[in-house]
This record gives sequence, structure tokens and C-alpha cells, in this order.
Amino acid sequence: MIPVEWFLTLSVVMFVGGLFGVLTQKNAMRILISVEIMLNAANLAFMAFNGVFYNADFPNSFSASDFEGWVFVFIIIGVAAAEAAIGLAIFLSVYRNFGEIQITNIFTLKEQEV
Amino acid sequence: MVVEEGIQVIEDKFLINSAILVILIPFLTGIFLLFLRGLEIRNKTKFSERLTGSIGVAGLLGSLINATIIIFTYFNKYDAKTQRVIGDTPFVSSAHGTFKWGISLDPLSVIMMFLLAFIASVIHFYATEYMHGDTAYTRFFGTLNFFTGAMFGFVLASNLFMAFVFWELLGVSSYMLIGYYWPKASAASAAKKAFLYNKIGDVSFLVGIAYIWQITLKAHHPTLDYHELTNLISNGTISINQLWFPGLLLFGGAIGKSAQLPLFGWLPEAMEGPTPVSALLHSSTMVKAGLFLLSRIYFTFVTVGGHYEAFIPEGDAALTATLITWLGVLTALCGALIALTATDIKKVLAFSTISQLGYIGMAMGTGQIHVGFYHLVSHATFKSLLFLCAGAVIHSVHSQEMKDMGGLKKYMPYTYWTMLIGLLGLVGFPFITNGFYSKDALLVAIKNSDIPLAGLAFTIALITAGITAFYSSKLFILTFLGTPRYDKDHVHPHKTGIRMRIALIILAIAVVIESVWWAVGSIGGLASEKINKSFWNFEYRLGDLIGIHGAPFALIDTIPSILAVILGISLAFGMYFYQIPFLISLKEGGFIIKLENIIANRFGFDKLIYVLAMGPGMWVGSKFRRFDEEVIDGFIINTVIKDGSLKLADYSNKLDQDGIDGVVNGLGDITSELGYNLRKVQTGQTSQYARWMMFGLALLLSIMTLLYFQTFTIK
Amino acid sequence: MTWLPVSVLFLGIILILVVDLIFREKAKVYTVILSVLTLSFSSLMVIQTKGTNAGSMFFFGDFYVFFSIVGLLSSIIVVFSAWKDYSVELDLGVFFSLLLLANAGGILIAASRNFIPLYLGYELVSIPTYAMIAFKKKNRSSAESGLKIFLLGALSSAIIIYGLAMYYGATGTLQMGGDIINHSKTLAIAALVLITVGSSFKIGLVPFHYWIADVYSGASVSVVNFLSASSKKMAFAFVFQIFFVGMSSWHNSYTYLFAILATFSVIVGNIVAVVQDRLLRIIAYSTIAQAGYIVMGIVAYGEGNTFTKELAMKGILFHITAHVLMKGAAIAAILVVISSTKSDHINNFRGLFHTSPITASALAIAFFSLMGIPPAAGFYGKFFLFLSLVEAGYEWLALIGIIGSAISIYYYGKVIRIMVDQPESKEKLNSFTPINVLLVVLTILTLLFGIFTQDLAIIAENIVAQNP
Amino acid sequence: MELLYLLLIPISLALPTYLVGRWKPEFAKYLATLTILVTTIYNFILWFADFTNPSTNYGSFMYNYTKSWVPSVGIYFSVGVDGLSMPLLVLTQLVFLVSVVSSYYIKDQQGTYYALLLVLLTGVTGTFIALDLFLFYIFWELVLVPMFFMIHIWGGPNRKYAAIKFFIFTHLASLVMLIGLFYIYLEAYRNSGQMSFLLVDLKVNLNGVSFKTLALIFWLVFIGFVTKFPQVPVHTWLPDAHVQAPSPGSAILAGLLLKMGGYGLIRIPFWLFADVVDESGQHFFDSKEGHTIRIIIGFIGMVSMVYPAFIALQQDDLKRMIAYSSISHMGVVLLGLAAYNEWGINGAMYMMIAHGVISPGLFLLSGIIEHNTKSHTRDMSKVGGLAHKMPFTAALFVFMAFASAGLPGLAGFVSEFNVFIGLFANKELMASNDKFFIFPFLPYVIIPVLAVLSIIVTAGYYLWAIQKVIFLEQTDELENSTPAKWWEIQPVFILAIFTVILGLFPNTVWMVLDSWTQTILPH
Repeated sequence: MIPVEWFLTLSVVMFVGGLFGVLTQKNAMRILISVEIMLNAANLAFMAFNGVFYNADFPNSFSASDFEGWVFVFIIIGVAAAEAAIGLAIFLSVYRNFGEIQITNIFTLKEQEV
Repeated sequence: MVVEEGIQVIEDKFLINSAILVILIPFLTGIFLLFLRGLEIRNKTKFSERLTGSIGVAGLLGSLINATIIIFTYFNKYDAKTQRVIGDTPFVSSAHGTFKWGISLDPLSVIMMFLLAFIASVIHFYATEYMHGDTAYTRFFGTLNFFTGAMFGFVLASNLFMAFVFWELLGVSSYMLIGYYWPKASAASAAKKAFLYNKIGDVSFLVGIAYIWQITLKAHHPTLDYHELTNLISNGTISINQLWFPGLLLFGGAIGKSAQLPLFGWLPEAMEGPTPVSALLHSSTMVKAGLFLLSRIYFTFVTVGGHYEAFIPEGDAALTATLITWLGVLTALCGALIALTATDIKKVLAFSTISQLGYIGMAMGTGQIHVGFYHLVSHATFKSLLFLCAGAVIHSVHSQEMKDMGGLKKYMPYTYWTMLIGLLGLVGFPFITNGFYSKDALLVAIKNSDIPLAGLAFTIALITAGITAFYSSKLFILTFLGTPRYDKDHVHPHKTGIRMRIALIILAIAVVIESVWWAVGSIGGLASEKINKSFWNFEYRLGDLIGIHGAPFALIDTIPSILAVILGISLAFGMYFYQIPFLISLKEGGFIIKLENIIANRFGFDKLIYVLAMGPGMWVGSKFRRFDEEVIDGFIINTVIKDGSLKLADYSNKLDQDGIDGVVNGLGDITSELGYNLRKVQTGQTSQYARWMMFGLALLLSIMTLLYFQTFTIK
Repeated sequence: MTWLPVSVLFLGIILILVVDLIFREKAKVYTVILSVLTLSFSSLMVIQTKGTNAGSMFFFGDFYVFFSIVGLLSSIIVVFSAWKDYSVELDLGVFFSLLLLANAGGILIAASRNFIPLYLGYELVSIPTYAMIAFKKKNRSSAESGLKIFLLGALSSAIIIYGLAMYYGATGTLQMGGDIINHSKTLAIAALVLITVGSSFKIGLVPFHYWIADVYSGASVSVVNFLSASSKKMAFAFVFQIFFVGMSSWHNSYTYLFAILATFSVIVGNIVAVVQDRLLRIIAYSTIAQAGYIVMGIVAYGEGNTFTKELAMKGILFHITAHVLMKGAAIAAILVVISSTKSDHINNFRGLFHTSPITASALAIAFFSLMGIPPAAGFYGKFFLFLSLVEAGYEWLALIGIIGSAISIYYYGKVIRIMVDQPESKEKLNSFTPINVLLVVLTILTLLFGIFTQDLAIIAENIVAQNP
Repeated sequence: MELLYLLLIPISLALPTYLVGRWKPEFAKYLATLTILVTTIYNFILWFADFTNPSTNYGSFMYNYTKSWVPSVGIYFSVGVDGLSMPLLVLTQLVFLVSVVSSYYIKDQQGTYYALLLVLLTGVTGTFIALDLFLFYIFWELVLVPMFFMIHIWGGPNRKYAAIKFFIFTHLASLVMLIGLFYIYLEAYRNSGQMSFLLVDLKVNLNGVSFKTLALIFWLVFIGFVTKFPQVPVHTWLPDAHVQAPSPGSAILAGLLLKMGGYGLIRIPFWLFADVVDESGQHFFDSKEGHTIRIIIGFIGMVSMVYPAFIALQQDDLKRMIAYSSISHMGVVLLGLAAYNEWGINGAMYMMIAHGVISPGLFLLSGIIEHNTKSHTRDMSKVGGLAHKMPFTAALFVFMAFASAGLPGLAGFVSEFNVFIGLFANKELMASNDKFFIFPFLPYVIIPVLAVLSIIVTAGYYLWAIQKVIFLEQTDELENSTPAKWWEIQPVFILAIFTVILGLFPNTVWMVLDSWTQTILPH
């Protein structure tokens, strides 16, 4: 039986990897993908924790509140999808206006010199 | 009737009301005249001098009549020695101690009031003609009436608070009157100087009052009334050892007002005012206020023994009395010496006033209050007479300098004779003048008083008597006798006007009456005991009233002063009338010239006062002003607050211009980033924002782990 | 019955879209009326559903009523300003539907007692906000600000979810108010820090405030009005739910954290605002500073006993209501000026008192109340916040608040002084009556805020009583 | 209920005045004058109705009207008036009447000017009659806004800087005061468990609080009040504000805003802590902390009496000189409080009234002089020989200058005399020869002595000003100056009449003040 710590370490690794991706990538699309990775890291963590609190092998009694972790995973997936949709829409309008989605050369709103 | 040990306080509605009238009438007429002056200015007209003049004089006559009523009823109805008529109403009443408006009729205040009323009405009458043709005629009489009202108020006051109120009103009215010709720059600055010198005196007067209040408060009977204070002393609740210091402070006030030694610089310059003002204020009444105050608060520096002999307390309580006496003597000497060198007739009289005031102060200091008061009365009469004659002379010669007068005897006979009577009084010509008796009483008082170095004081007083004789006769010769020195074509002296002449005659008669009265009293007193104890002997009668007696009048005491006076007169006549070469060479001698210009600039007191008070005041003011503008205003306000927020933002801007300009790549050095300009961070780079956020995350995480051990408790 | 307000909102969205489709051009006025009707009807429903019990997941107490109504009413202000704002006019219907959607999320946040609906509500608010910010089609700055808010918003929501996962690990339940299971303190710290970072991005505290300046100057003015007036309030609702209810049993673990964030925001927000010369940026930085003040309330709430908690909650409620009124009026007034001078530079406001007195006096009174000058609304908020801080023992934080509000006088005063000068051109600005009516109403409410302080105080006491 | 009219009439007519002003500027002037006339007459009726018989105890509040506002926190809308605030209230109405009449020269934006004036009147009246700390603070801050606009719009050349400096300075100080008020509220709550901002409750609840916290409260609150009625370290905003403010504005600033500081200082620390007794039965201001507090404020009072007097000696601008003289007169108030006996405190309160009558007169006069000079200067070196051209203004200026220098028979003298009597009668200041901790070599007696000496300097700079401005030859500045118009000179004349009345018959007001002081002094 794989101890839960392994799952947690994997989710932390995924989270940090996603974070690194967000910080370093220049292309907006890649940032979106890294954010999705971070979301999935959270999913993994939820799955692991719920497994700890409610052992599916020998269920003595269960109530709705035992499956909160897993229910939340589905919701997160739904939300992630919605985010991706709005994200792509915004990237489209940025592309139409700037001709590219390299975030490093989109900074028209910087603080003008006073 | 409240019976207190020694002094009985009587409520007499009639007397108090008439006393109030004495004070109020001049005030009302004064204010009414000033109101008329306002109308004059508004519609550019000028009321007839007859109308305004008569209103002014009427005001004074009103109070003179009341004064005579009071003096007669008081001395007949009550035994002046033990009974006082006092009436007062609360002015500022707080629970534990009230400051009162109060009138006290006792021998001192009644005699002074009557004297003041008499002299003031004569001078007002004189002024109606002297000021003829002056544009601000009404304003002159308005302020003069206002002043006399204030003087009455001061004289009749029953407590130190009311005295202080009218004391400052005197200061202000003298400021108004000296500055009468205000377009003249010298008059305006003279007025300012007079007021400031008086103000210095007022401040020490105020502190004296505060001290007395504190002492009486500690004795659970807070009061400022003269008679209550005397009672407190007599029944021992407060002792003289506590009171001598406030007494000294009150004397400080008197120095300022009565032009004693250090603060007499303002009196000669006060001659800028018209001559009636000099006559009324700066010779007979206002300058006497300080000395009258001394006679009112004699209990602070003198204790009255069993049978009326006054003696100076031992220890440091004697300091006040010695200071008053010695300051008086020195003022007398300085006044006389400076009068020697003065060429302007009014300046001579002014300095002679200073020296006579010195005499009176000296007498008061020795404790012989009645002797001081005695000379005060006589000096008031003949000195006002002298000033009026001087006014007449100036009026006819149109100049105040003695060098362009001379030989006026035949043009102005009346003034000649009245001036002669006045000068004899001033000189104290033996046996026939009031000055002689009062001055000798002074000299006797100083001779056998127990003031340290009394002998030396006596000799100085003698020398001053001689010098007074010298400069009075010099004045007399230079103005009336000898060859006329004015240029004939456009100065033709004329007889003094009718009203001025009448005024002079009245005053001269007053001097003569006093002389005769006192001569009979003193000489007759020697012969029969009855005359000596009766009202004829004025000095003894005064002592009886006030409750202090000194040595009786003795002929042998007068010999030294007679010699001094005769010496002075003969020297003056020799030098100026008969021009004896030896004496003239003496006059021109180098030492005398050097002495003269030392004396001329008033022993440098004026410069001393200027250096002490005015100079540093201005210097400190400029230092404070610069400090205020640059340091407090500059530093605290402009750098920290007003521009503070801007300054801080500008500072960060400056950091931005010459700070790291490049895009932050990667987390980089945390410390340099911290210094990075807050505003510059808005570079618009999304990725850089994300990095900043993660820096925030790292920061918070480190703080929490740091705090992990202390605050994070799971209950 | 319990979800009537949300269903009313969804019904409204559908109606608006239908009306927008049918009357292509003339639809503008109808959509405005429809959205105002839906918003007010839904707030009525909210008041009705107060107190109904809905299992352990939701709680319809005073907190729910206050924050949903604040969200709904401030959206009415946004509707009015959108009606005038030229950049949104084209497809007003879509804009209002997004607005209503965001409000539905707001209600969800305010009602939930479990992290799942809370997070759902949070996302339901954020995503329409991203859409609204990137609303103007052919406009580079709006696209760029949309991109910025989206990327950073997605990052922060990911962080929050991971934080929630840690919370789930530490307490074993996603129900709010769970106690930490022993020997899982590290997870609790991770949860605390991650959630604080995620949420302080949304309310704009300093280390995470960068998007505010760019978005406020990039997006169209009515969206800025929405952002500052209602979406920030929903974000605060989210923060209060998490820290007051979610971590209520964790006991003052977060006060020190928020104290530091508050100090940074107040100091940086005020100082940088002084240097600005474009009004929307001044409003942006002043929002950061105001967020700092409200966070001070959180600090005081976490620290003290019930008396301090009540004072802090009163301060927070006063400050939020006042903030809605002040910022709504200020941005509406700026909108009037921008719509006629096309730029929000400070010189365009010169002599505004003479050209259009209503807008100028509304803006002046809004700024005076932002400074905290008494009769206006802002003062009550600051008064109680500082009072609760002093009671909770954070005098130094109160002092920083004072220094911040003293600095704020300078830049608010700068704007007022310019409005009072003599204008260059004497011509009057074209005034748009509904906006004027809105301004007058908001100014009167700001000035007479004293009247309903007592009702707010009672709501605050109930909220503190209802929190676990 | 009566006091509510005083509050509501001006504020309710502020907006109509503005609207009338926009329609017809002239009418705004008359409407404002009418409103202020009504409130003044009403106030005088109240004074003569209830404040003249000496038997009533003026320590308790009259016309008390309390309505609960936010009961859950203990905030009440409560107004009332007692021996301390009634004279100041009457002074407010008088100074506003005088200022409104003398601001007829203002031509631009009259509507806004008079509306702001009415708002200012409400603010000042409210400060004096508020009996609830919260309400007091609201009115205290409300005053800043109209004053800021008055200086900023109708002020002199450098008005913008002066206006914002005035605003930030006083606002920052009152925020510090706010922290003090918090402590009062919280200490009273902790001490008694009763949540209330009412002064009456606080006075009772504070009994039992340790003297150390009371001292801390005193200093916090003291900073706020002392900046308003400026004392030396924090006074630099006053000369700028006065020089740049329009003359009616600076009349109100000097006449009333300074008094708000004094009123607050007497009401909050002295009145509130009056009954606080420690276990040994010692009152707060007699205890060790109270003693050090009194010595320090006495020192500050003395410094702010002497230091500005010397600066005034150096000033060339007439208005700036008068501003510095107001600071020096306010020093007397602080000295009165430091004396902490009946003469000191009565003298301090009477000085606030006297200065409130005299200094507006001086400011209006300098305003008249400024309006009638060719190049609108107030420099004393340029303006000379006023008596030739404008005799009445000159006479009034001399009268007011002497009143301010403390001439007996006028209002200033009574208060200065009593403050100095109080100072010298105070045991701590006089008897104790233990040295000063700030300057080890200075005995405490230095405070009264230096303060008294500054009277000479005050007389000095006033006489210097009179000589330069009034006497001497006429300079070319006054070429075409005509005698002052009626609405310029009559207000100052009214103030002069009041100076004389307060000077000659002080007992009418003094009796009220004294019966109030007896309630707060320990017996």
C-alpha cells in the first residue's frame, strides 16, 4: 500500500514545477498550462487526504461529508475548464490587438514618467 | 461703623457719592469732549474754543467744588486721626477673594485730592488761553480732563487694585498728552518712551501686588485694602519681614512713574507736550503719584512705634527704606546737577522737579511720611506756578531756549513777580517761603533718621539745596534781568494774556498763603505751645493726622540750609548778573566743561537703559525670528510634513532615475530588490508581477515559520 | 425557497440576453431597467431568506444579508455608470449579464459555511470579472489588463486551492471552523500562508497589489467602478469567511501576518498616490490604502475579546459601506469628466467647481470622506477601526494608520484644490441627468451616514454573535 | 431644545444661501447676515434669561438635550451648555456677526463664501455645546473644511501653501488627540464596564483609573489642543494662515478657532479629571503627576508668551505681528491653567473671551488698512500717518492696540491681572525651590517672572506699530484712501464697545465663570 506521504511529495513537486513554469515562461499559453498543472497538484493532494480520512476498503458507515475531498476534485476540474475557456478568449483578443502573446513585450500600461 | 483697633471705618453715603462725583465729572466731560472732537473731524468743522474750553474748565470746577465740600465736612464731622470713610463695591468677585472698586477718605487722600483739584482747575483755566488757536483744542481738553479724572481715581483709591488700574490709566493719558503734537516725530517717540518707562514700573507694581495677595492669602485673609493691611500688621497676622520685598517692588513702580534715579530719562523728553501738560502732569500731579503711593504703603518698610515715632525695622527689612532714601538723595543730586547744564527753560524746571522728587522720596524713606507729604504739597504749588510762568515766557518769546530771552522784566511785570515768588519757594528763601519750612523739615528728618550713612545723605541734600538755589537764580537772571538777547525785529515780548495772568496770580497767592501759614505755625509754634499743637503748625498737624511725629521745628537746624541757599544765590548773581571775571573763568574752566557734558547726557542713564532694554530686546527678537522661520517652520514643516510625503516620494523617484533600470531577471538579490523603487516596479510586465507575488509568499512563509514556536498555539 | 435570490438573478440574465437579441439598437434603456429591477428584486429576496436554515453547508445569517446586499446595491451604481460609459455601450446586455453572474457568486460566498461552495462562489465572481475587464474589443489596454488580471488571478486561485488542500489535510474536513488535528501543524501553517497570499492578491494588499494600478487605468471606467465598489467587497466577504469563520478556532495565528500586510499597504498606497497625476491611478492607490485600513480591522478582530471583536466588526462594516458610497460617487464623477475630456489627467479637473458644480462637489465630498473628515461617512469607519486597534493593543498600527491618513490629505487635497481654481474655458460640461441624480443621492448618503450607523452597529453585533 | 435652533438654523440655510448666491450674489450677503443676526439675538436672549442671577450653580449643564445615536457603542447626540461654554457661545455669535458684516467687500463667488461661513458657524457652535466626545470630535474636525476653503479661495497671494499647511497641521494634531479620546473611552469602559462617550458618564467612570494612564491621556489630548490654540513648538501655521486668510476669515480664526483649543484643554483634562481621586484622596492635578504636568504646561505657556512677543517686535507685516501677539496672549491662558487656582483658571477663561473680542477687531482693522492702501500692502514701513486720512480707523486701532496690551478698564487687563495673581499665589510655582528638570539651574519662579516681563515687550511692539502706522507723516501709500466705509468700521466699533463693557463690568461674566470653577477645583 503506497503511504500517503509519497502522494503528497508528488503533489508538492507538481505544485512547485507549475509555479516555476508560471514564473519563467514568456508565452501566455505556457503560463496557462503551468497553472493547470498546479491545479492538478491540488487535486492530487485532495485525493490523497480524502483517502487518509476515509478508508474505502472497509467502510463501516459513511455520510455525505466523508467524500468532501473527492467531490471537491470534480468541482476543481470544472472550474479549471471554465478558467481555460476565459483564458483562451482573452489570449485571442490580446493576439488580435498585439499580434502576439509574448507577455514580456506587452507593457503599454506601465507607470508613465511623471 | 466697624470698629477696628485704631482706625474706625465709617460708611457715609453722602461723602462717598460726592467723592465718586469728583472722579466721574472729569471723566464724563473728557469723554464728551473727545466725542465732540469726533464730530469735529467727521464734518470738518471746529467748535468755538469758548464752548469747549468752558466745558473743560467746568468739569474741573465741578470736582473742585465737590472736593472743597468733602474736605470741610470730613475735617469738621469726623476726627480725621482715627476715622476713615470707606465705601467699596466688588469689581471682580471670586469665591475666596474679591478685587474691589473702593474709595477711602482719609487725611492723606483728602488733602491730596483738594490740592490736585485746586491746581488742576487753575491750570485748565490757564490752558484755555495758552492753547488758543490750536487745531485739536477739544482733544487737548478732553484728554486733560480724562487724565485728571484718572488722577482723582488713583488718589482716592482704597485698595492697591484700584490704585493699579488708575495708575496705568495715568500712564496712558500721559502717553496721549505727551504725544499731543503727534505729527512731530520727536513727540511721538517721546510719548512711546514715557509709556514704556512707566510700563516697566507698572510690571514691578503688578508683581508687588501679586506678592501682597499671596502673603495675605496664606494668612487666610486675602485683601489689598490699605486699612485692612494696616490692621493685619497691627494684630500681627502678617509681619513686616514678609512685606518688605513687595514694598520694594511697589517702590519699583514708583521709580518708573515718579522718575527716580534709573528711570528718569523720560521726564525731560516729556517736555515735548504743551506747557500746561508739563505743568499739570510732569510737575505737580502725575509724577507725585509714585510718592503718594509710598505714603500709602508706608507700613511695608516702616513700623510706627508706641507714641508715633517711626523707625526702620532691623535686618534685611531695612533694605527697602534705605534704598528709597538713598535713591531719593542721589536723584536729587543728579537732578540738580543736570538742571545746571540745561539751557531750555522747561528742561531746567523738569530736572528741578526730578531733584525735588528725590527730596520727597528721601523723606518718605526715612519714615517721616508727613514731612515728605509736607514738601509734596508745597512743591506742587510753587512748581506748577513756575511752569505756568515759563509757559507765559515761552508764549511771548516763542522759544524755550534761555539764551534768546533776558530783560523781560519790563515787558511782563506780572509774570516777573509771580515767577520771583515761585523761585523763592523753590529755593526755600529763609523764613518767608513755604519751601523753606518744608525743605528744612526734610533736612531735619534725614539728619536724625537711623538710615545708614544718614550724615552723608544730609550733606548731599545740603549741597543739592545750594545747587537748586544756584540754578533757580541763574534761570531768573537769564530770563528777566540782564540785557535782552532775542533778535528785536520779529520777537517782541508782550504782556501775558488776561486769563493766564489771573491763573498766575491765584497760584502766587496760594504760595504766599502757604508761606504765611507755615511761617506763623513754625515760628509762632516756637513761642507758644498752643500754636504749635494747633492747625497753624502744618507739619505737626499733618503728623498728627497721619500718626507719625518727627523732631519738632528748631531754628538752629535751619542754619546750614540758610547758608547753602545764600551761597547759591550770591554765586549765581555773581556769575551771571555782575559777570565777575573770576567766577566766569571758574565757569569756563576745563574741569567744569568736562563735568558739564557728562552731566548733560544724564550720566549716560539713557544710553544704559537703551543698551539694557531696547538693544538686546531687538537683537533677541531677530534671533528668535530667524529661528522661528528657518528652524521650526523650515525643518519641521517644510521638510517633514508639507513636502514630507512629496519628499519621500521624490526621494524614491531619485532612486528610480539612478537606480537599477534593467528588468529584474529571476529572483535576483532580495536586498537590492527591496531597495528598488516602489513605483518603478509597475513595469507592466506580468511575469515580473508574478515574481513579486512569489517573493511576498516567501516572505510570509518565513515569518510564519519564524513565529511557529511562539504565537502559534493550538488551544 | 433558500436560493430564490440567485434564481432571480439567473432569470434576469436570461431575460436581458433575450431582450438584447430582439431590440438590437433600442435595447440599451430596457436592459438597464431590467438589470436594475433584477438587482433590487434579488436584494429583496435576500432579506426574505434571512434565517432559513439550509443544512451545514450554508448559513443565512446577518453576514449573508449584509454582504449580498452590498454587492447587489453597488452593482446598481455600476449599472448606472455603465449606461453612460461610452466604451461599454455597444453590447450593454452582455455586460449586465456578466455583472449579474458575478453577483450570484457574491451571494454564494456570503452564504456558504463550507469551503466547497465558498471556492465555487469565489471563481463565479472572478471569471466574469476577467471577462468584464477585457470587455472592449478593439482596445489594446483593455486586452492587456484582461491578460494581466487573468494570469495573476489564475495563479492566485491555484494557490488558494492548494491552500485549501492543506487545510483539508490539517483539519480533516472542508467544513469551516475545523480544529487542527494534532501533529499536523506544518500543514496548518502552509494552509494559512497559501490562503492569505491568494486572498490578499484579490483584495490588493501591497506585495500583491501590482495588478490594481494597471487594471484600473486600463479597463473602462464602469468596470473600474465595479472592481472597486462591488468585486472588492465580495473579495473581502471571501476573506472574512475564511479567517473569521474558517480559521476561527485557530486563534490569532493570522493577526501578525495581516498587521504586516496592512502596514505595507497603508504606507505604500498613500505615498505612491501622492506622486500620481492621473486620477484613476490615484483612485487605484487609494483603494490599496483603504484595503490596508480594512485589514487593520481583521487584525483587531483576531486579537481581542468579544468587545474588541464587536468594535472591529463595526469598524469594518462602516468602512465597507462608506467605501461603496465614496468610491461609487468618486468614480462616477471621474466618468463624467472623462466622457467629455477623454483623459483623466488632473489638469482636466481644473475649475470643475465652476464648469459643473454637482460633479465637483460630489467628488470633493467623496474625497473629504476618504480623508476621514467627520461628518462624511469615511470618518466613522476609521474612527472605529483605530478604536478597536487601540483596544486590541496595536497602538503602533493605529499610529501608522494616522500617518497614512495624514499623507492622504495631501493627494486628495491636491485634487480638490485644482477643482476650486479658475477654469481655463468657461463652457459647461454636458451633464447626463441619471449620473447627476446618482451623484446627488450618493453625496447625501455620505453626508447623512450618521443616521444609519446604529442599524449597521446592530448588524455587526449579530455577525459577531453568529460567527462560531 | 433651545440649543438645537442655534445648530440647525445656520446649517439648514447654508445650501439656500449658496443657491441664492448663484442666482443673485447680493442676496446671499443679506441672507447670511440675517441668519447670523437671528442666532445672535437668540443667544443673547438665552444669556439674559438664565445666566444673570448669581445664585444658580453654573457647574451643571443647562438646556441639556440628549438623544441616543449609536447606543450599542454608547454614542449619543447630546448638547448642553454650562458656565464654561455659554460665554464662549455668545462670543461665537458676536464674532460671526462682526465678520459677516465686514466681509461685504468680497465680490467673487459670494454665494459659496457665505454658505461656507454658515457651515463654519455650525461647526464652532457645535464644538462648544457638544456633550458627547464623538460629537465633539465631529464638530472639531468639521471646522477645518470651510476654513480651508476660505483661506484657499479668498486668501492673499501665497494662500495655497498656507491653506494646505493649516489643514494638515491641525488635522494631524487632532488625530493624535483622537487617540487620547480613545484611551478615555476605553479606560472608562475598562474601569466601569459602561460603554458611553457622554462627558457626564465619563467624568464619573474615570474615577479609579491610575494617575499614570491619566497623565498619558492628558499628554495625547494636550498635543491635539495645543496645536489648535497654538503654543510655541507647533505654532508656525498660525502666522501663515492669518497673513493669507481674508480679514473676516482671520478674524474668525483668531477669535474662535484658537478658543476651541483652549475650551477643549479646559473641558477634557481639567473638567473630566476634576473628580478623579486616588486612594489617598488626592486630586489628579495635585498629585505628583499633576504637579509635573502643571510645571511643564506652565513652562510651555511662558515660552509661548515670551518668544512670540520678541518675534512680533521684529515683524514688518501688521497682520503677522498681530498673529504673533495672539500666540503670546494664548500663552497667558496656558499659564492660567498651570496656576490651577480660581484666579488662574477664571483668568484663563476670561482671557479667551477678552482676546476673542479684541483680536478680531485688530485683524479687521488691518484688513481695512490693507484695502485702502494703493498697493494693498500691510507693511508698517510703507503705511504711515494713517491718522491724517482715516482718523476713526486710527483712533480705533490705538484703542484696540492698548486693549490688547492690557490697559485697565478694558477686557484684556482683567484677565492678565488675575492670571498673574493666580500664578504668584500658586504654592508650587512660587515656594518650591527645587530646580527644573529640563534646566537644572532654573528655579520654578522663572515662569511667572519671565511671563510678567513679556508684558513690557508686548506694550513695546504695539506702541512701535502705533507709531509707525498711525503717527508720523503720511506716506504715499495712503494717497487715495478715503475714510473707512460704514460696514468696515461699525463692526470694529461694536467689538470696542464690548471690550469696554467686559473691561468695566467684568462681574457679569466673571460670576458665571467663577461658579463653574468652584465645581472643578479641589477644596
